[in-house]
Amino acid sequence: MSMEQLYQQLILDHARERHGHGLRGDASGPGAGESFQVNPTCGDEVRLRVRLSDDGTRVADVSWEGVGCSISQASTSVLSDVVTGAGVADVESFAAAFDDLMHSRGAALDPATEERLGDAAAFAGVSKYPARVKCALLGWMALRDALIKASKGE
Amino acid sequence: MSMEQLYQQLILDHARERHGHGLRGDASGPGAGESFQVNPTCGDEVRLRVRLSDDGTRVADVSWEGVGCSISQASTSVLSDVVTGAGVADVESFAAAFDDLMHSRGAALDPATEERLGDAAAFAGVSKYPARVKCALLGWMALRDALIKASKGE
Amino acid sequence: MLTAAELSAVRADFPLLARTVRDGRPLVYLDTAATSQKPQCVLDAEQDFYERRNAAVHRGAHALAEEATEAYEAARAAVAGFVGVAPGELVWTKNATEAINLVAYAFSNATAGRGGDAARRFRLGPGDEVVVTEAEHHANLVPWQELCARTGATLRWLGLTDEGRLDLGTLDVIGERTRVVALTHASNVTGAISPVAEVVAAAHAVGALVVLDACQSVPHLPVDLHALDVDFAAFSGHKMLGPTGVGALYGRRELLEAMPPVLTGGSMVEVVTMTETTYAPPPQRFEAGTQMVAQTVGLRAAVEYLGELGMDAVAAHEAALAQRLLDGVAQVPGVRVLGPSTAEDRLATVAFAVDGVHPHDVGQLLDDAGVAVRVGHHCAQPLHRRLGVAASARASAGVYTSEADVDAFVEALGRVRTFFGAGAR
Amino acid sequence: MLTAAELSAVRADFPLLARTVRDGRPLVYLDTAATSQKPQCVLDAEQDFYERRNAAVHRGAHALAEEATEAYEAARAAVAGFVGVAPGELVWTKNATEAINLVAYAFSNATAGRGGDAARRFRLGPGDEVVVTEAEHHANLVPWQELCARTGATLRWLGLTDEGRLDLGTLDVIGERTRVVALTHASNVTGAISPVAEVVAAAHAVGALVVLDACQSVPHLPVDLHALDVDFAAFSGHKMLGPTGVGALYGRRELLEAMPPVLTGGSMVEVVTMTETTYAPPPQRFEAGTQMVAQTVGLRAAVEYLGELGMDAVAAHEAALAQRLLDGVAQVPGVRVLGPSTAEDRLATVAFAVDGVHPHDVGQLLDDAGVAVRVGHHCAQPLHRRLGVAASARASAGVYTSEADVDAFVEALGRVRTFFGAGAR
Ligand SMILES: Cc1ncc(COP(=O)(O)O)c(C=O)c1O
Ligand SMILES: Cc1ncc(COP(=O)(O)O)c(C=O)c1O
Repeated sequence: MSMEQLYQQLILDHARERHGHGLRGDASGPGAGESFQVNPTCGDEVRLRVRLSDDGTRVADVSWEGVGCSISQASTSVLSDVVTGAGVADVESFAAAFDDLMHSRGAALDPATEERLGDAAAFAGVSKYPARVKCALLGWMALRDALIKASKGE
Repeated sequence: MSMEQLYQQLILDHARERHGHGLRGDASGPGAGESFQVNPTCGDEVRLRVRLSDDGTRVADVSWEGVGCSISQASTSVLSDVVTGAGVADVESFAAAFDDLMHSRGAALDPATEERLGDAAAFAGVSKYPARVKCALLGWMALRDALIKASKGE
Repeated sequence: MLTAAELSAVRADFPLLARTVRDGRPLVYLDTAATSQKPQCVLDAEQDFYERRNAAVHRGAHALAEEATEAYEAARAAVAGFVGVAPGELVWTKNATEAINLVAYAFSNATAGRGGDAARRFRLGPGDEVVVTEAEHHANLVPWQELCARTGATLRWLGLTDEGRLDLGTLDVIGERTRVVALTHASNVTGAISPVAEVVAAAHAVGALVVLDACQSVPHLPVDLHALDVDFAAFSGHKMLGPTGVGALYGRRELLEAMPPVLTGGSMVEVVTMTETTYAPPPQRFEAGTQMVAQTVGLRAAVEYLGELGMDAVAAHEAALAQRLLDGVAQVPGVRVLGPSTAEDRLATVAFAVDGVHPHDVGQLLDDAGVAVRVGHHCAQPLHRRLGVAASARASAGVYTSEADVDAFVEALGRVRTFFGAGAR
Repeated sequence: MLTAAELSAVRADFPLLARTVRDGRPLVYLDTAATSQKPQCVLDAEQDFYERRNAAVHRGAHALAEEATEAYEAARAAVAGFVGVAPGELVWTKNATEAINLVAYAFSNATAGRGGDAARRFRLGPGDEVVVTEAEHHANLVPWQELCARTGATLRWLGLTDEGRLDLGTLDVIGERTRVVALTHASNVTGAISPVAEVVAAAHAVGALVVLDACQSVPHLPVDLHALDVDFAAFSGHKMLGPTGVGALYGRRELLEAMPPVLTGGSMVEVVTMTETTYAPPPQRFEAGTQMVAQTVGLRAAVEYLGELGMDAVAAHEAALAQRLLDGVAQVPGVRVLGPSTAEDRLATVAFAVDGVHPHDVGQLLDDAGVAVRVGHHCAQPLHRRLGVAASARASAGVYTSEADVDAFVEALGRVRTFFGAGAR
């Protein structure tokens, strides 16, 4: 696969703009959760916060901070777009679909999943590089962990 | 090499008769020394005592106790014959010659050394079996150690 | 059970078996309990790794590093599957000895406060007891002696019957104070297979953890560590047709997660500052530094080889050899078997004492006939002492051993006492 | 220095160098600091051992066991000779990480009272200090952090200059309380060779022991550990053309003799009872269980291979590559070298940061061109933090590296910032 296929323009753009970057809100307390994750290979880090809606069913806000490669930065940026305002159950199923994509080893996506993943489908090429899969998943790991904490915090 | 060459009749006889076997005298004190040695591979043990002459120049008595294979038993038995009554300096040079023999890997002895070693030359075949060299040297290691202790005890 | 044709195909896979020793005598290799020979496919797998995929694993992003990492983790999955556990429960070590020491040092480190509260259950102190058995290989005895010496815990042990079987009458040594029970699955001297279920039940009834020395079982019997319900288990690659330099520790996942690391260094950390370090999850937490990658790949080839033969077939083949060994030795006057005299619950590993002839001398005469057996205490001095001898000779079979091997051994053994004039006395 | 003909003969000895990666691109292997490739003679030596001499060492009396023991001890003598020490001063380990941990745990065990009075000088406690440097690989940092945590001793460190060299201005950290000084001979990131003599003098002046991490020096420079006058040293086989799964600890003989054992089990004992064990002399005391015998034989072939080339020639060849790497990288705009910018006292290991592009992305683009470099923190997080980055990319050469390899790397590196649009900003 060519580098242009791996590093799609959408990825390079998100890596530069980083939606949701810059922590805001509370790290803990009712409906709030924060998680810190490290990729031990390279030392890349992400710290991510979520705030749930009052009824606990939606993600009211996501913000994050981190250093990392373009894959990890872009992936967390796309995450921020996808997750903000979404229902918690939807977020979980989306995260699972993204996880599947990352472990597909470059197999073609079925059109429904591709449609479902939207911008996140741009990361399909990453699945061909096992060492980079962790990069793409770093933000998502932090999100899952933060959501658990946020719902426990209630 | 045939088993008959390795296990010469002299070795089989000494293994059965074991000259000097049965501890006597003191383990320590002026002119006395004792050493305990183990062959870690098989757990074979020897405990050997020496008593020096009053002037410290001769080995007045050697006695020992131990369990082990025919090579180690016979070698310590021959040691007892050779060493009892001999001058300490002679004993040391004899021990060195025996050590050389054991590390000769089956090379032929020069006639002078063969003459010098006497009965102990019967162990020549052992040098072809590196794992058995330790057996033949077990008593001699104990002797060297006991002699050091005996002369320090003065 | 292997047919004659299958066996000769198996033997052809092991290049070393074709060699001769001592002036051209065909080799009769009966020292498999010490270390096994290796089939060509194991050698090829290692060689292929070095020639095509060698790179640092879990550390690089380039193509070779990806392939090496895949080979390494696929080996882990294969070996874990072979003993019935999950890949994340299998830690690579250099041998079984290191695996057992790893557990013992995790206890020490937890006792020194490492691993924090999560590692609480690994803390030991005066009043706590560690239980072993009199049948243990030094590898499953000395690390526990040293652990007790470091922590103030007390070492106790289960006894043996005169046939060298675990004496279940001594099971009440396991009690409220017991924190760990370490026992062998099968003795490398007597060949006796331990009643693991009874010991596990007694240990778990008092909340003690069970450490199984599976060195001699995994190469010879179908072993499912989850079904045995042990907490930890150790085994070595070189005894199961694999390369030297690789072994494994199995640990129940939640135990590995709670354990502090032992060896520390690269590839097992998360964040390192000059003053503090956080650690990766298991199994990486216990795999410090560059691992024996090529050897794990070789060991994978070994378990695949065994898997193709089928461990039931391997065990049946060896059970027949055990019977033939016992029958053969029983025919030779003045020879006493150390261990069970029947082939039930027993490996094809037969240690024996020859009346009036030291084991070293026995071994020498057998060696002269091309028969390789082990002599000495086989790293089990207390067991020998219990059975009333300082040392023994031991013939041990493997999947490639033939009935002809056994017969050649028995024939040579028959000449030992005459040669040393022991029969006459 | 190697002639073109010599170098192409050398390259032909390494089967892996002939392979292609990523859709058929020729491999440019510049990750030797992580692990080296292996010449055919090393693979052959291992294979030959398994096919002809494989048996348990120091444990059997049969012909094979004799031959295996001889091969194992001859390997020890060869590797010891390669680094200028006596065979009895060289302990086999699975890697350098284990070697360093072995020393750290010997200190712990002595502190817990093991080894008795003879081991007195290895006891540590509050008030004692262990000194490392900011340049250390995690393998020579984390074990000392853990040792301090276990014993109550304090960890201190020597600082670095902005070029990543040891800052001798901080040498006064070594003082009356210092018991151990652990430092690397050459950094696996900056390539800087440490001023060992100065550190040894400072340490020995206060009676502290020096532990040298010789992982990156032994493969690339002539090293004489006795001449360096260090007390312990560690290195790994896989980095010096040898197999994975084998490394070594050098220890001054009288220190090894005084040290309590760390891993315990078979082959390192004298007398074992259920309650007590006495230990064999070094090096056996530190080699518990069945060792990586085939790998020691492979490592012997590796040092003989290096010895035939001559370590002076190897060092000269690599010095020329270091210069070419530095020159090449200096031509690429926006690239900053982490470490000395000149080739003096420096290995052909060049880590660098590319302005505006993360090392992972740098590595990916190079990999796409067939160039294998390492990206990440290279197991040296504190060093990276000191130099103001979280991670870096690193190109590292070995005896088989060619100028063409360096040129291919530099060419690909030149395309990185354009691709990621970093040049434009
Ligand atoms: C300087 C240095 N020290 C220690 C190590 C650890 O070596 P190993 O991983 O072989 O134990 C390495 C290599 O990873 C190194 O480069
Ligand atoms: C029963 C048993 N336990 C432990 C060991 C130790 O295994 P290793 O030497 O491979 O560490 C052995 C073999 O020597 C053994 O037979």
